[in-house]
Amino acid sequence: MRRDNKLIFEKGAKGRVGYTFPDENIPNYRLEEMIPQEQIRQISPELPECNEVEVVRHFTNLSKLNHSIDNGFYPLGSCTMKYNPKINETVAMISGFVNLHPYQPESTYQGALELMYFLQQALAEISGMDEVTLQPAAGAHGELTGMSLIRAYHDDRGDIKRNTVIVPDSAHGTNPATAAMCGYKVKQVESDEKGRVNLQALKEMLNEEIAAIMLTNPNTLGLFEDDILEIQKSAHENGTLLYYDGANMNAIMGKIRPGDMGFDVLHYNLHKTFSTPHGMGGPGSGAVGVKAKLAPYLPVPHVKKDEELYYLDYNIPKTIGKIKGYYGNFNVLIRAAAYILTMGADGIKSASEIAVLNANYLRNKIAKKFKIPFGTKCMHEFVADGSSLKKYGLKTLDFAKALLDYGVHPPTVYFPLIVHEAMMIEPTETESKETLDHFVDIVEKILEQAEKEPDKLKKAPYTTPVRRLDELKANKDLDVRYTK
Amino acid sequence: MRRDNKLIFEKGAKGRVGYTFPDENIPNYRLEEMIPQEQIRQISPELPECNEVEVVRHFTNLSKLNHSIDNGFYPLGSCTMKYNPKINETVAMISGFVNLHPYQPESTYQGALELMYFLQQALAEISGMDEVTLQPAAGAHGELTGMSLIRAYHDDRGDIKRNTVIVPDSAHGTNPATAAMCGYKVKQVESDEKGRVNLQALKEMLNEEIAAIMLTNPNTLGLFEDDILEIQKSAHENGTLLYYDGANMNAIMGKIRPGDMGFDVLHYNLHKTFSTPHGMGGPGSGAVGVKAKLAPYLPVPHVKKDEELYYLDYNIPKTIGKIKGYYGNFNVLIRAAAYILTMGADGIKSASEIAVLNANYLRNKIAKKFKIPFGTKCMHEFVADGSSLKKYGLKTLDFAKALLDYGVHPPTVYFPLIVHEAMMIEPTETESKETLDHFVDIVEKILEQAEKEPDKLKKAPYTTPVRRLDELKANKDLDVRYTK
Amino acid sequence: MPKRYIPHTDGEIKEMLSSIGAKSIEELFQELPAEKRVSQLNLNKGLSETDVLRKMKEWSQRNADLEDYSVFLGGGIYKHLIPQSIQHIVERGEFLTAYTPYQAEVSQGSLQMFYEFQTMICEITGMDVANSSMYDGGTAAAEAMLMSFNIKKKDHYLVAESIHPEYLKIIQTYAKGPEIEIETVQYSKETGMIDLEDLKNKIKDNTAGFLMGYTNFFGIIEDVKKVREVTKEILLTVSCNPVTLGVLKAPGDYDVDIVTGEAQPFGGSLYLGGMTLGIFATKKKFMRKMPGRVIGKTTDLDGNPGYVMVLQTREQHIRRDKATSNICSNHAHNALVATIYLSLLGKAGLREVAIQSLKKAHFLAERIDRMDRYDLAFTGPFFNEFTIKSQNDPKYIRDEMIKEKVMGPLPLLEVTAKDEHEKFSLVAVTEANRMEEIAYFASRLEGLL
Amino acid sequence: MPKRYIPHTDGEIKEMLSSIGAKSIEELFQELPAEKRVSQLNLNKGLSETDVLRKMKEWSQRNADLEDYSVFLGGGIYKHLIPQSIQHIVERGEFLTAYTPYQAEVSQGSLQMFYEFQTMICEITGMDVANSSMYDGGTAAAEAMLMSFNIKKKDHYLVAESIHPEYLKIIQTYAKGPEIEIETVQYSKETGMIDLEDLKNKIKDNTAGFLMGYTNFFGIIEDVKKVREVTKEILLTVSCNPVTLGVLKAPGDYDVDIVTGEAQPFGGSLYLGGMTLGIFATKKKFMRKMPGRVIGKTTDLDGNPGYVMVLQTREQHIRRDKATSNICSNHAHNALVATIYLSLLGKAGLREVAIQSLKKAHFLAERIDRMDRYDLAFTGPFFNEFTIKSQNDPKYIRDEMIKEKVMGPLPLLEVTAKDEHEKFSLVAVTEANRMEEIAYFASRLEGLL
Ligand SMILES: Cc1ncc(COP(=O)(O)O)c(C=O)c1O
Ligand SMILES: Cc1ncc(COP(=O)(O)O)c(C=O)c1O
Repeated sequence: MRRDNKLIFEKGAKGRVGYTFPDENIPNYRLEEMIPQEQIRQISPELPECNEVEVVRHFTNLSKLNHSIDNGFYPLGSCTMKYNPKINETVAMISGFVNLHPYQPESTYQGALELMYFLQQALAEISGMDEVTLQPAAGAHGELTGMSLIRAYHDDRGDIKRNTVIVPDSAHGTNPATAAMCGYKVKQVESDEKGRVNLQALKEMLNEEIAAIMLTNPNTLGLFEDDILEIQKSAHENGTLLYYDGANMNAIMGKIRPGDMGFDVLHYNLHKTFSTPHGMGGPGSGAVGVKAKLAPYLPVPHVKKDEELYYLDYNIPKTIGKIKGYYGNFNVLIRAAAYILTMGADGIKSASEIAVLNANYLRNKIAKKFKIPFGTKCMHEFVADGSSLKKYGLKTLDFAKALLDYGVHPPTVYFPLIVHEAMMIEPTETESKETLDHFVDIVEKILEQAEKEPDKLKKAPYTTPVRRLDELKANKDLDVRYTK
Repeated sequence: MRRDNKLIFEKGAKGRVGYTFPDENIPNYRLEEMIPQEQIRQISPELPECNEVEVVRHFTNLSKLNHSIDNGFYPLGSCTMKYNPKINETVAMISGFVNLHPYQPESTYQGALELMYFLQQALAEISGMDEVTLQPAAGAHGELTGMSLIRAYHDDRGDIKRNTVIVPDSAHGTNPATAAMCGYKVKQVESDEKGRVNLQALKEMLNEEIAAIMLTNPNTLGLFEDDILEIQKSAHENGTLLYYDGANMNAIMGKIRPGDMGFDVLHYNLHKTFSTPHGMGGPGSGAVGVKAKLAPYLPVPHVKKDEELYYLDYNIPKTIGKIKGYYGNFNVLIRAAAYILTMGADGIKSASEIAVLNANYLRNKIAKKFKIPFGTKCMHEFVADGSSLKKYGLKTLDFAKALLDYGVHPPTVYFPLIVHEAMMIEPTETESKETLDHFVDIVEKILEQAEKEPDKLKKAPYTTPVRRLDELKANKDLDVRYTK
Repeated sequence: MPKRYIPHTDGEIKEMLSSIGAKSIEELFQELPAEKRVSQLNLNKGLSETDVLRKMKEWSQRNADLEDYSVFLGGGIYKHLIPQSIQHIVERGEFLTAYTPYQAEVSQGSLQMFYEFQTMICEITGMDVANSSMYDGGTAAAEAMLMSFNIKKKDHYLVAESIHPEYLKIIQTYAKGPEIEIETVQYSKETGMIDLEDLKNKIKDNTAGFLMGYTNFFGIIEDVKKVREVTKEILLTVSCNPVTLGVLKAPGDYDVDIVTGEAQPFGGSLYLGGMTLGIFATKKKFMRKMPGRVIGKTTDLDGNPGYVMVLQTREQHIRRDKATSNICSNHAHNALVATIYLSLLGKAGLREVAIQSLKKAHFLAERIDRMDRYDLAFTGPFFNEFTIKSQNDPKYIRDEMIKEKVMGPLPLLEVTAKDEHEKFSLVAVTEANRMEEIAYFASRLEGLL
Repeated sequence: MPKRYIPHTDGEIKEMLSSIGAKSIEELFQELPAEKRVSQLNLNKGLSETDVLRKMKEWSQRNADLEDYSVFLGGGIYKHLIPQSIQHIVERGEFLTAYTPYQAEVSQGSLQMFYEFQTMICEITGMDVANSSMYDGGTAAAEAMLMSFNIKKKDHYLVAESIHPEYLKIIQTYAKGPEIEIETVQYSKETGMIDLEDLKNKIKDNTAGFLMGYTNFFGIIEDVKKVREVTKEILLTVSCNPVTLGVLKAPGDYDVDIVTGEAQPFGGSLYLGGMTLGIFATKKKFMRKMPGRVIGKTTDLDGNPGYVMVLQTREQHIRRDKATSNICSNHAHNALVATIYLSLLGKAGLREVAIQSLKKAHFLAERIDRMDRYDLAFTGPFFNEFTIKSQNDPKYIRDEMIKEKVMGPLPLLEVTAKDEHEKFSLVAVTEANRMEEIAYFASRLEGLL
């Protein structure tokens, strides 16, 4: 069917609206009586003029152009695109959660506070940390919070020489970006031939300037940093704190806890591990967990319990301050709490077990098609090297685009940077064996096609709502807003 | 993207489920202790074995194969495919409406009864009838109810010779089918050259055997039966009752009332005129309105008000009995009530006015492309004659299928039967002028194509989820259920 | 004019009128007889969204929301556990705002789903073919009666007195037009089961068929085998609560001719009995006599599989007064709900619902039967609903229970209007009743005066 | 194992293990140090859907649901009327369960929507470019501060003391790492507006910029023109409640450099302040210094229009420690809500919301000002929120109001923690406050001791 390419601004007609307000007797003040004449807007913003059916159709039809978990497989590595249970949507719409104002007195939302308290406790238990704050809005924001805590800790101890943070070369971009935002210099430690942090190199880098090491374990290659205990020992002996990027927590829940591995602070991605929907990019939640030694610096307010009453504790003298308005993305927190209630201790553990099982199963099959640079097993994800496509004149990008024609979302591509032509594949535990087998079939088909008609693949996809898009042009002739 | 053609039965795997029940200590009776051994089922029905994500994906993806009002224009004549407001969905999901059992005492659902009472009153007012029952499940079911009332009326008066019902040749199939179901012989009255009931012919058919005349006004050609007052006079003088098929009420609300035109009984289609969603074919509601003389025969129970209390009246001695279990499609009634509350007296009237305006606007444009057999104006819909396509070797069906490639649902085709190659077009009031103009453009394009490449059109559609389907084969090699 | 639903601006209206060549909208209504025109409807003023919500909330708050009650009411409509995902899927506009799949090429979502639904109903009932839905259990039963009449061309029809009383009344209404004589067959006051002797005696030369409940209205599991033995010459229709067929032998196994039923328990909400789903299944040989829409599989021009409506020549839009039924719109969306429900629960789930309901009902029945002031009213085997006889007034029991946020049992008299049921109450139990609710119900019952 | 989310049957697990060549799942975790393994998490047992719903309902019922209250609380989060259709669209799986549009060809729904959102934000703020969302108004302001620092390479930054106190605290947190000195600029105790003299005096050579509210936290409409005049050498950021821009002159008209704001009022629900939407807009020349994701229009291989993420070289995944910000996930779904809201309300609607809120607030303020025991705290012009000074204790007022199902006003001290605000309350009014609520509020206030 012909696609309607129109923007919402190109629809509707002058004078149309899609709402009705109550019919009321509102005092008939003139604007000039209320606000200074010169501050009255003369030209109204050019917003759409549509009625309800036009708006519903526009966005319904737009939605159909998206691939999503509800449509099919989405093995986007590092993003843990697991199924987002529908009951979580139901509970997030309960009026007694939706209609709460952040400044109504605490006594009038004890239930909401208890939910948050429950979530803090559960997250702390899962990660082996002592305290949790639910305020950060996303993973990167959790990193910012965590790194600010580390800075506060060192500063508080007068340990002010520490101006550098070490991140592995395989780290996610938010890690170095966050460290820099917190005013740290960033030093990169290389990976060894096993795809792990080069322990020796790391040890040599450690000195009195190193404030922290940011790691994720398993790392972004999906490999468990098996030197972790030694890393933590060296770090701690050096007065360096260990930060855990919880993006990969889906690999280890119920099996091992970052806190027990010696991490001092971590962020969770509730929108990954705890199944809250990604919503095209957010909102998520980057809750942060800390060991007791960092608790004195937690952002305010912190949800606490005092006998029977829950309350927001602002009395944290050494707090890093506030990191976000109010108390975190509450609508995300509700969903995460529902997920934990549903899964329970055993379910949480199963999730990680099956996530790892799925990844290894797929790894094993994909390894017959692509080089997988490191190791023979993996945790919850693995990274393949698409360089072999070069012999057909193709790249990982072409391969990814070809997948689109099969209704599958491609893996994360070109990350981590240490693998050439990287394809980072994370199936998650909610995908069935058939889905994985089907994916392998597709990979085979595409590889056959790559051999036979590589030129065709260079122009994939063919059957998506649009064909391959010109990013160069987009960046050259920047057009970032509509004008009539 | 490749479409996944699998049935839900072909998905999943042995042992999978998509639900969890509470963990309870349920007494461990053996089946044989509870039911006779020989009545225990030995082979479980072959139902799917899927988990939640598979089911969500299956049905989400199925839904995308449908055209619906939320996707675009749907000018399916006689069906009044107007926009279904979203707020009606919200209110239909209010727990205090959803969770009511039909056998809980009336005192515990006074609000629901008041809603129904409100709806009865409003519908009676809109149609000019004295009483309304909300029980019938659909239009045809309303007809059955209405015709049963007519039968009861005549019988009660001992007027038992009346064994025949007159319907126009343009009538909807449910009219004669219903009359037959009620044990009546059906006589067809022809239409005159103006597309109206042939008054003379009708008068000649009237005799003491004629129980009723079933009409819709405007009729299925979208033309107002302008002899209606004379028809009613003749009918009533003959002791014949007049039935009004309310499928076309969207043409006349707030302008003229069937009751005032002399109709004795009618059904409403709440799923047409009152905007409740069609749900792929139902549930709808075919509420029935009657003049006082037919009220003694209404089905039980009937919602009544007694001082402050609402109640279900079962004490209707001459009732035709029950027509459906319990009290009608309550979830549909809620939506219709919300619609009437929203529209109010003026809005209801505007709906009809604009519906008629849209139809005439479109009629005027389409008349330049196709023959429109009767009249020069229309009410809420009109019927075009596709015979002119014959010169290209094409039929109305081909034209309809071609529309699908433009994302528009075709009109009702081959009905009413009195127009050759009929295309019955009902735009409804919720469609904008642009939509109508766009439709006209499409019609022009297809006609151009019909001239240039008629063979291509014979095989339309090309871009729908499936191509033209083989109905002959479907009816020959009947396959109406899946078997492994 | 509620502008959020009607897009037309004044300017557009003018433009359109001039395109038509009319001076005013009023002109378009000229043919309407002036003397009968209505000037102003006596209705409410149009309300904003907020005010509609407010009004609706007000109404809803004057209802006892059974979400907050233990429910032991049944009688054809049952409270089961409903997986939450269903609601989120069925609300999709493509399901909600499409109509009957007249244009198959853009209705494959609906059509494939109906085909799946038909398959599930066939599987569950053990029959050859099923249609894609009827209004409800009662009208489905009435259509079965008409179908029997049409097949046999005989105008006497038997109905078990133990069928749902509302179904019987609907059948009687439907029988009036075609002048079919409806006669009821007694049940044994002891077992609650069909009196086979009475049935045998009432079968006459002009008897077209017999309709029975399985289970019946008292919750009793009828002996279909024996009934079939004495009804060989006539058409046997079984009206069922399909949930029970998760454990009970399929009617098809007894060679019955038609199966109808109320499938609200398949994921449907209570809605005051207003979210019903009639099912209808029969033998292949009767397929062309079946009412309602049927979907069949075929192929498209490219040879790909697809689905269309079949056997339309039975239907009113083609066959008109010779149609098998006048049904047009059906309960399609409720069929979608059931299809998703059965997909989620699946093979194991349907069985579990049935078994849990069964066990919990039997647990409660046993406890009640042991009480001094209460007895089971019948000795026949029952499924998840049973009738008790009390010394006190069933209405009193019901009203006392409501005070405890317990809804039910049902005073039988209120539905059957039979004096002999004055002291009878109907108790329904499903998997949705928690064990602690059941225990509480029992102890409250025991404590009542 | 919660089977409804994890599809694997035992058989499949075995098959998969054998395909991998592992004996058990445990074997896959061998590399985890044994001495640190956790044996059993101390968490709840997994719950059924029913039990999850029950628990959640229980929690929700221990909250005062503001759906049933008149709300006069603001302070950055406002209760507005929300068209019902929004919820039905945004819950569609394709919007809810997609992620960042990394693969543009299957993300055109998201991408086109973001492009529309960016356009709307540009239109409303009067700026050249906007990104596709930030977390909230506070973090957006903090990012503006960092951006000013990065552009100007100066480490002194001024913030109006009258800004939202929480925003100030967030800015201070964000300033610690890069060691930016945050200094506040006083407001006039009389007008509630920025003290221009103080501002002038505090601008130093190393001052990068100044951040102000428009309106400010007290509800006062600042005189941006005058501020701009004295801040010509530094970067001026205006943090706004974008609803006010339906009537107030766009910040772009004052030539400000950056506009940030909290767009929860654009269709967002209250959610305890947890459904926020940060907006961020700037001048074209600063575009490459802007944080966050930006969508641009382009064409595909066939020449058809399409949308992609642009300017990614600013972002962390490419630029790493040199990125303009570390932001990755943003508040995309809340941007969808706002985009639909603004589409439904449109040009006329946004203006109407602003005007109604304005008028109702002024009506109430006038009434209160006439009361003996209450005065407006400031003389500056205000929009839909204003500060009153009472003789009685603001907390007492608030608590008394709650008894009447009225939530608000806000005791200012609770948020600013400034003693001078001990008798101050912040009153917010929007179009959602019905005239009768407003009258009731006024009369209750007057009646309080
Ligand atoms: C390893 C890793 N760290 C951090 C992040 C940042 O998380 P967020 O996008 O929620 O800010 C991501 C997510 O993309 C990630 O994959
Ligand atoms: C004119 C007319 N009458 C009756 C009906 C029957 O209504 P329903 O499908 O609700 O039974 C229809 C609907 O298709 C119709 O168009």
